[in-house]
Amino acid sequence: MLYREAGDFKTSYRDDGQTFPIRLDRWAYYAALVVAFLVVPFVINDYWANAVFVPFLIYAIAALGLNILTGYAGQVSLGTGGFMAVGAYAVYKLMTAFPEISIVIHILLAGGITAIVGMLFGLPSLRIKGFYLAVATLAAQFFLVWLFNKVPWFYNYSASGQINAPERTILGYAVTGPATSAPAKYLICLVFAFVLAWVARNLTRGMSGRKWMAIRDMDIAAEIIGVNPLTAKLSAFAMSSFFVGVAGALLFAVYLGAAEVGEAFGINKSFLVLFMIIIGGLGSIFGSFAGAAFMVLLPVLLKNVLVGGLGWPTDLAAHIELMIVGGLIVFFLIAEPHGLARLWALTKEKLRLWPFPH
Amino acid sequence: DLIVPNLSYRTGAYGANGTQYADGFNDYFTLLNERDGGIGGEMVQVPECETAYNTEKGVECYEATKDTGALIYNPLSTGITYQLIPKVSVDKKVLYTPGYGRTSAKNGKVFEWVFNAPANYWDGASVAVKYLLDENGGDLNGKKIALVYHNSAYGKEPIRTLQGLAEKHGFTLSEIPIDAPGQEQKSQWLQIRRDQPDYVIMYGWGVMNQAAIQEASNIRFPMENFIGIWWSGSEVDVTPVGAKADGYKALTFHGVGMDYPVYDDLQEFVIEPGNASQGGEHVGSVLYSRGLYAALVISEAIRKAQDIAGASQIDAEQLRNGFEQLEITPERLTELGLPDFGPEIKMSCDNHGGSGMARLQQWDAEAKAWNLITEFTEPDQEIIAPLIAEDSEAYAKESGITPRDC
Amino acid sequence: MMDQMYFAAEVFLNGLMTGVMYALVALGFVLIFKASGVFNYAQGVLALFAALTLVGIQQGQVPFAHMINAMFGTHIEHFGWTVPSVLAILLTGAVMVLLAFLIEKLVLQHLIGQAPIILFMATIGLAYFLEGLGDVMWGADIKNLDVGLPQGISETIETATAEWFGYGLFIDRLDIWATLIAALLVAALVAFAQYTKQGRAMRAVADDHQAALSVGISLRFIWVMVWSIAGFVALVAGIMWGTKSGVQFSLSLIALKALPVLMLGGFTSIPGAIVGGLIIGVGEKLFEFFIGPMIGGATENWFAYVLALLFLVFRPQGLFGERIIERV
Amino acid sequence: MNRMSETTTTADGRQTGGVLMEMKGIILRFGGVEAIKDISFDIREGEIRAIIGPNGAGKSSMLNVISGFYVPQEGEVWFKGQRRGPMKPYEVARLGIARTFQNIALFDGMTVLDNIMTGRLNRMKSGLLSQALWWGAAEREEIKNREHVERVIDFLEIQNIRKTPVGRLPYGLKKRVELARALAAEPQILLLDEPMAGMNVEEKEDMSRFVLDVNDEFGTTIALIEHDMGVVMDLSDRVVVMDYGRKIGDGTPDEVRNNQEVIDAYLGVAHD
Amino acid sequence: MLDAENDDTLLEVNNVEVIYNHVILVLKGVSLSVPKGGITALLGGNGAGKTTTLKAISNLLASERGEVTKGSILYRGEKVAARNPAELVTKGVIQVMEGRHCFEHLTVEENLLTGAYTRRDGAAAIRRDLEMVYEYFPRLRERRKSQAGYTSGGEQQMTAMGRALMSRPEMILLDEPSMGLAPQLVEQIFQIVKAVNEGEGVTFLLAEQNTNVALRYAHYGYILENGRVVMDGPATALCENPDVKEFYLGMSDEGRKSFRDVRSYRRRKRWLA
Ligand SMILES: Nc1ncnc2c1ncn2[C@@H]1O[C@H](COP(=O)(O)OP(=O)(O)OP(=O)(O)O)[C@@H](O)[C@H]1O
Ligand SMILES: Nc1ncnc2c1ncn2[C@@H]1O[C@H](COP(=O)(O)OP(=O)(O)OP(=O)(O)O)[C@@H](O)[C@H]1O
Ligand SMILES: [Mg+2]
Ligand SMILES: [Mg+2]
Repeated sequence: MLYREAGDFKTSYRDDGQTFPIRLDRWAYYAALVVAFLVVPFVINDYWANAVFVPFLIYAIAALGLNILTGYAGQVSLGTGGFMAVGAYAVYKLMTAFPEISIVIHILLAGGITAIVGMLFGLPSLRIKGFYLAVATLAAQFFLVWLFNKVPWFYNYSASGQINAPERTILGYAVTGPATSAPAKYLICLVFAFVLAWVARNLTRGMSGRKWMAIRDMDIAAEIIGVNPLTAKLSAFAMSSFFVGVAGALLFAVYLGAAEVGEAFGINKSFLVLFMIIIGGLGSIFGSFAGAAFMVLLPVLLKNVLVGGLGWPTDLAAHIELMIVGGLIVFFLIAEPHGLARLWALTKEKLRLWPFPH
Repeated sequence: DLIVPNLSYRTGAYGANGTQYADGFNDYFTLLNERDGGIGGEMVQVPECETAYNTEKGVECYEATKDTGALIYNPLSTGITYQLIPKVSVDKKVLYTPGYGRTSAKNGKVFEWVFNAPANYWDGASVAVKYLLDENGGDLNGKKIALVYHNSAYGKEPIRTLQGLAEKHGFTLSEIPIDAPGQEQKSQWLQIRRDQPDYVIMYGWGVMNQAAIQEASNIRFPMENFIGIWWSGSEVDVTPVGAKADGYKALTFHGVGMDYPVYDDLQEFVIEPGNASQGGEHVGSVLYSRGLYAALVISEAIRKAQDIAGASQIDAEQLRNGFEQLEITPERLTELGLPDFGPEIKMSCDNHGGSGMARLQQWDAEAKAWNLITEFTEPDQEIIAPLIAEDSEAYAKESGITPRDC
Repeated sequence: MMDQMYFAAEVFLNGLMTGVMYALVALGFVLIFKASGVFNYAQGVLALFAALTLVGIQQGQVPFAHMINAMFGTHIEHFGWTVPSVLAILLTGAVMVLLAFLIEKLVLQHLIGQAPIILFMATIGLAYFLEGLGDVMWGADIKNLDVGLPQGISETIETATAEWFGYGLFIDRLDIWATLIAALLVAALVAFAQYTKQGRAMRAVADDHQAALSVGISLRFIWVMVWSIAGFVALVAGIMWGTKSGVQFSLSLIALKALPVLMLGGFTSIPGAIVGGLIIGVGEKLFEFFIGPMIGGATENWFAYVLALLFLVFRPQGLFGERIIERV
Repeated sequence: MNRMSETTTTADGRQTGGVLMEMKGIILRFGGVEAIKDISFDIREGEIRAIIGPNGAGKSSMLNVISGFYVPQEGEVWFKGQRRGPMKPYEVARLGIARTFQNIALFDGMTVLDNIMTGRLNRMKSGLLSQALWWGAAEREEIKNREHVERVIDFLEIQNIRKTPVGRLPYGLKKRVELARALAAEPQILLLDEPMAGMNVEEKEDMSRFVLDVNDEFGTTIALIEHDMGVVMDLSDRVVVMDYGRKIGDGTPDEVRNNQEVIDAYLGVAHD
Repeated sequence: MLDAENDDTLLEVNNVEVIYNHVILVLKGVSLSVPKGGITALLGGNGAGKTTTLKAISNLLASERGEVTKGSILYRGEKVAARNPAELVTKGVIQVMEGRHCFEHLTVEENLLTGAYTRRDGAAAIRRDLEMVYEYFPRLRERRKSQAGYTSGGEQQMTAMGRALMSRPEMILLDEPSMGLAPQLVEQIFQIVKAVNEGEGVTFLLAEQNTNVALRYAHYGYILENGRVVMDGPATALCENPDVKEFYLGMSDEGRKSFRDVRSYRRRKRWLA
């Protein structure tokens, strides 16, 4: 009787709409929050922050964003890298143009700007569907990268086209720039990730989420029962891009500190984030986090095992790492095409039935 | 022990190039360890970490190694360098980026922890133009020079220098960017075929180099008039093109080939006992030599630091002092078994970039060898110095750094 | 004025030929998409893998030499023989068939009936795997590929055109070969898909896996067959591109140049791949040549995509793609 | 417009209202195929109007024309005495026209509850921002609509599958969920495309009961396509018969049943 | 009728259990046997497990993440689990799937031709059978050049049926053949089934909701509820059974009731919990 919903009755629709209807889940969630906010910041060091936690949180935000678009609204996008670049360059321009305004506002504005750009590139989705759309979003990816590379205004005319994040503080603590401490970096990303996950959850459990999913599952039927495809798709693009833009802003300002568009926001980024949501689970908030964790941790882990543990030459390790990552992706897809989130749900379903097999 | 991490890349689009460099870097330290028992009695450890030329992996490598007592980083990537510049000033690590990275880091007043001797991108551009001036009896008026560049931070570096030089010497400059990876350059080379520039200067990396040299030969552009920066001048760039690459020129800031006494030692202490990095496949190649040269400069700086500190075990701050007072004279090079291998280096608190001297080499396709064709040449500091001052000041302002007094 | 015209003509012709080179890669995509609805992202890596294998066999490299050396401290590299090109190509073809078989057995078979995006993802996983495998097997250094295809300016054409127009046109001999081979391939593949029983079965499989199974079409056979053909097409593309710019990692990135071609021609149309390739090739070259210099150049990466996008807005299934069936 | 206010007495003595919807001279072509050839008929307020005909006659296409998914090449659709201009399907839905589909068109990835909730989408107005924040207006609205949906769920007796993803449901239940989704919209006209296909008699009886109750209780006008003649004849007030895109009969079940052309084209034998 | 132990049993399903997704138990021990040359009907309400049973037989469950966890299915004494679906077709078992599953992008005629994929008896024979199918379904002849995706529901059903006939099977598994067909056609389809059964000796196992028609044409029937066989017997006997009459044929003692007169929802009586 460890994991049961029996006896866990809901007496109001409000309770029924809860995010974690099962008590045990709820407790686990609160426990995770306590650890994330009150324990980790005190023990984190530079390595853990920079190699694991900060990228994990930032990518989780990007994955949430892409999941809204792809997982919920069914519009496959390979332009994530380009949209992250929009966020990064927007925050850079804002930071350097209005140094006195809080960085938090800049990051949110950067998200907003990305949302507008995202909507613009989302327009073709009204005509173009499926893989055609996916490939079409690559147009956004390549065009945006080219634009930021080409127009010197975006990088404040620096000689090499690189952008550098100047130091900005919140409550006196540096959150960008070289002097940022590991806990500060971690906390700002955590707060953004937490709030945005909550927003994503709200959006997807309400009517906008249903409209998105309806469009995803059967767009024609959705339109016939009253979903306006224009607003549904564009709102998905806007919301998704907002998240992705915030992630891009954080990636540049908080995590990397300096960036060059082709390198930091190239097409590989787009694929990476897509991987995260598919491995994690399309249309799942938890999946976005799980996928981000998987894709951030796996290479680090493999590298440590292969090079650190087994002492293989780095190049061999790197090649084998590629093979293992590729193999694992395939393996997970075969084991559960709906991702880690579904795997987790199934495990719980089995637990619920335990000890009976069915 | 002294810890000198090797942030290398042996995979991905630039893996073929990165591998050779990393091998040279490793082997030189192995040589010092095996032959001399390290530097000043301290063994050198060179933990390697794969970056795949990717900034995020580079950062991860940096973070993974920095708390193990690492002294110095040499990531062989302009992107990663930009990433690390702000970090090293906080973590107090030395960043050494010979021939790449941020050019204005030459200004030691602003970039306390970064060194890029003996030469940087702008020096390279200037030396190339100087060479062309020499070829043309000191006059480039009315000549047309095309710059074919990797469309990234790295490739864009020489543009301003060349623009300045164009103004000064009266040649016209056309800029032709090529997006990574750059296998397909037909339209760019058709443009060159149409415009018929007198010379082409190239700032490329990876497959872009070969493709460009191939296309140049396709349109029968005279190879003698085609000059690459040092990152466009290794064997892997020319061999795929075969005989038609004969005569192609490239800059370099170190010697080539294996005609140096140090190779006897390498043979004896490293290669034969089977200690060579990854089987010693690339010994003696251009990029191998460059990795070796970087290791040499670092080891000399360590020696200097040990001298100053009076101890064999040093920290990064002491190493920085070592770098700032580093002097590598031709005599010293000869002592090290590498006579005339690199230019004389003399650094100071405000000059972290050395003299900027470089020379030219030319490819002999039949012999499959690079031959040096000029002596070390000084760049035109008149053009470069103000640019460096301007760019480093802009950085200082943007990042709120107060330049040191030197 | 006249000169401008000749330049334009030259760029146009070269654009056409580059387009053919793109189309060679795109063809592989089309085949697999047509036969299984799988958007095979690994096609580029397949080309790389094929080219690596070809060079490896040709030069008598020991596969996995580096790994073996690292593990056992040995120093093996080469068998010490070289294999003639034709034989090497045949052997590589066999390797590609084997690969197709393994892919079906280990991957596709377990993903029957899954959503297209899942299959797409699986092919990306596959791409990673093959990329790593290629490196481990044959090493990551740059290799020369030479199967005797000529390269460089075609002097016959140059002198002839110089005589006729007073301006010698530049045409690469490799491109001429590529065009010939591509024409042959396309003709053969079109005939296959349209007029044979297996071709029809292949299209049936693309529509509905379950139904195909239920009428007795062996997905397994169709897939192995199609992946083998795609592997062969990849080999051809790999030979062409490898001859052009060496065999190394970047070869796999030409997949990115093939995508807009696909999109424009239609994912399901073999002639579409060629026509799309030609349009993209010419479009991007002309744009880079005439407009590029005005806006800073390096437009080719995005221009192809934007061009394809514009086409799609008018024809969402590409020029020759099958109509997207929208019914309730 | 006088026909608007007209009331008629049906065969079994129930009252139906004036003309709610009228199709005039509809012609629909697909390339060369003429799927609907100049058809006119009307639907009165509160009636159950059946459309029958052999396979491929153009029945579903007619529903698609009504929902605005197919745009006829010629002809007019009148709704509540007004000519309907060119409209997108979602705009039509807003007029109060809901429907079910012949090849079930549920949203497979969503739960039964969410599917039915989508039926309410035109009645939920809170914007993206307030939904993002959830607490307050958005939650209140959600709960209010949820209550309505729960009534529909009760009505159709599908309480126990509320949280099941619809993809897993057997065919018959899917049909019921689809009906629930349409009902949740509280439509004025309900278009049902073969709601009872693939059901056994018992289930058909249940389904018939639902249809009748909706019609009785909420006064919803119903247009029904069905191949089960028993169901059609028993439930409908008036029947349109189509064949090859033409209208070959229109009238009460009894009239239709005895129409020789209908018997030849569709019924085969005179139906009991 | 023929009894199960008889040598003429073509298909035998023994105590089969099917689980979807590792957790959803759908068939809870179903046994049935299909005699050679007969028409056997599988009846039962929505979700009873008819489709699942048929898919288990033709080995199509794997692609739906379902699996047979218990029991065995023997076709001519040979385990079907060991054969892939394509091989089963070659051996003569073909399924017409529920919900038609036509190849949308192929034309109607191409759809029919894919049915002959496994045949080796030459183009002429295939042509002949194509004609035969067109004879059975004249409507298809008219639409032969249309993409199947654009044909009406009924036309797709005919295409699917025709496609199965094209493989010259020994046994056809028909999943709800009458669904969505006009009454005249329903009758016609069953007549075709009967004709094919009698003329060509093809064995049929059909899942049907339209109990009335099914029992008129079938020889033997199984009634499935909730993943279990709750009743079986010769068709004639089933027709007489009062429960069957009430629940599946909609007849009460007074004969068929009007659908309008069903005043209360029926609470379904269950044989088993
Ligand atoms: N892919 C699947 N995943 C999970 N559950 C499934 C799946 N397919 C069917 N089921 C479940 O199996 C049960 C039996 O379904 P099945 O389709 O076999 O019924 P049926 O008798 O054919 O019903 P109908 O007459 O409605 O077609 C149903 O409860 C259904 O929910
Ligand atoms: N989008 C379309 N494109 C081309 N033809 C179409 C399209 N939609 C329908 N048709 C054709 O129009 C005719 C009428 O189709 P419709 O679906 O309306 O028939 P139906 O009366 O509903 O038949 P059924 O009872 O079989 O469902 C059919 O012949 C069909 O092939
Ligand atoms: Mg219909
Ligand atoms: Mg069924």
